[in-house]
Amino acid sequence: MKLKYFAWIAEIIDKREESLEIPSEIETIGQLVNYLSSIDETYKKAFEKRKNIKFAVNQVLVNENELISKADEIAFFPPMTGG
Amino acid sequence: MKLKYFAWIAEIIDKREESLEIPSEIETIGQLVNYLSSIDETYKKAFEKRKNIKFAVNQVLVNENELISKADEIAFFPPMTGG
Amino acid sequence: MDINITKEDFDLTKEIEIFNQGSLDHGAISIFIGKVRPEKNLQSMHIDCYPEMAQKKIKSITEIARSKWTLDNIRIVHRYGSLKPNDNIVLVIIGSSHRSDSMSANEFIMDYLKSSAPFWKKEIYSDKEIWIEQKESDLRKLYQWEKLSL
Amino acid sequence: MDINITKEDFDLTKEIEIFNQGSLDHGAISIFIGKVRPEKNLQSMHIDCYPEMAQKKIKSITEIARSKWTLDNIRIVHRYGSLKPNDNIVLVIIGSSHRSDSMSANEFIMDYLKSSAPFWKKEIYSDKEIWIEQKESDLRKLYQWEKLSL
Repeated sequence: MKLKYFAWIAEIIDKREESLEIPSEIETIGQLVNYLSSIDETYKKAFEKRKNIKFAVNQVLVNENELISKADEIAFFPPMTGG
Repeated sequence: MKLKYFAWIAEIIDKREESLEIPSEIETIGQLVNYLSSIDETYKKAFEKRKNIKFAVNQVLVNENELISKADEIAFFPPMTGG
Repeated sequence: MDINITKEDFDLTKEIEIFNQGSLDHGAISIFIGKVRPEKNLQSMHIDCYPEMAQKKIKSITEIARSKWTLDNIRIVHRYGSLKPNDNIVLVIIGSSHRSDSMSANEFIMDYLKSSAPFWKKEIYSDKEIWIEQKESDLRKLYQWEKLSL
Repeated sequence: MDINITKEDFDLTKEIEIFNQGSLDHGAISIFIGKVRPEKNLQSMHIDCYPEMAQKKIKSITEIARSKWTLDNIRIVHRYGSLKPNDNIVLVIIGSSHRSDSMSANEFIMDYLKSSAPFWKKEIYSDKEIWIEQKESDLRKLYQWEKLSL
């Protein structure tokens, strides 16, 4: 699964993207966040303020209950502040 | 008194401006319009649709009851359509 | 602030340059350009103007805009005379620290330019000439702004 | 319609030229330029971006705008990377036959660009770096638009 991080989330995780093997029982974004937080303190720290994090699957904004699969590109980022 | 005409009013009167001696009993714009209409058919025709005519005294929009004096510049024009 | 009532065409690049000389302290710039719409069979558009009054009136419109919003510099060009389809008619450039201020002020100024500044448009076709009449919908926009200020 | 997500600066004159190639049939053009506001002691602004998503999202914003107003062509440039005070960030050019359509659509697109397109701004001072937080007032603008469409 391809994971992408932006803004301060990328700074904490210290990566902009990575490919990870995710256990097949992880079916939603929310479960993915919990899983990542459980395997490493860095993810835990990055995802701590869960309310301040938005998710996109294949470049489309989704909520925590969105189903995900191996081929997806999952992105994690704070609320947008462009323009 | 300096008189100025714009748009179709200028076309009907066939002048863009003129200086006229106005009898001293003419005190308001409304009286001026009546006076002009009485001395010449052209003015009468130009001022026929009174509701469609706006007035300015010294470049400031006014209504028919505005007092006028010899030194004033009086302008007659239809509703504005710029921009 | 700079108001230019002119027969000459304007060049956006030059106008922006002049505008930027006035100040660079704006995070937001809104620009509006009004042109002669290429209506079917339209040969030209004649714009009559009362320049001295236009200058005063546009100045007063911009002063009202400044009292409503936080604005940096403002540059306005309005042409008159004989124009062709697609020719520029009007340019309004407004700088502000805030995008919504610059955009709202631009809309406000254009609405008032259209119905309260002394310009009159005549459309010239091969077989007829038509003085454009003031639109009810344009006047309604002014009422809306006046309602907002109460 | 043309959306350009880029690190490069844009030149308004060239952008307008490209824009005009798309169509000349508009009587009204509204332009908005957003720049890095020169805050006190601000050294630079870093804009992070998710380009593939930005492209999709901005496309969908412009499609919604087209469903709400009668618009001709639209050109949008949004920069990312490291910018200095007064540098250009964003450009939105909208042509329409009607000024209020081009102006409202410009405001709509800017409001959505600001709070729903994947860009993130960080202000860099000599002694600190601050990721800008989404403003309640910016979100309220989106709610206003959504209320209007109901």
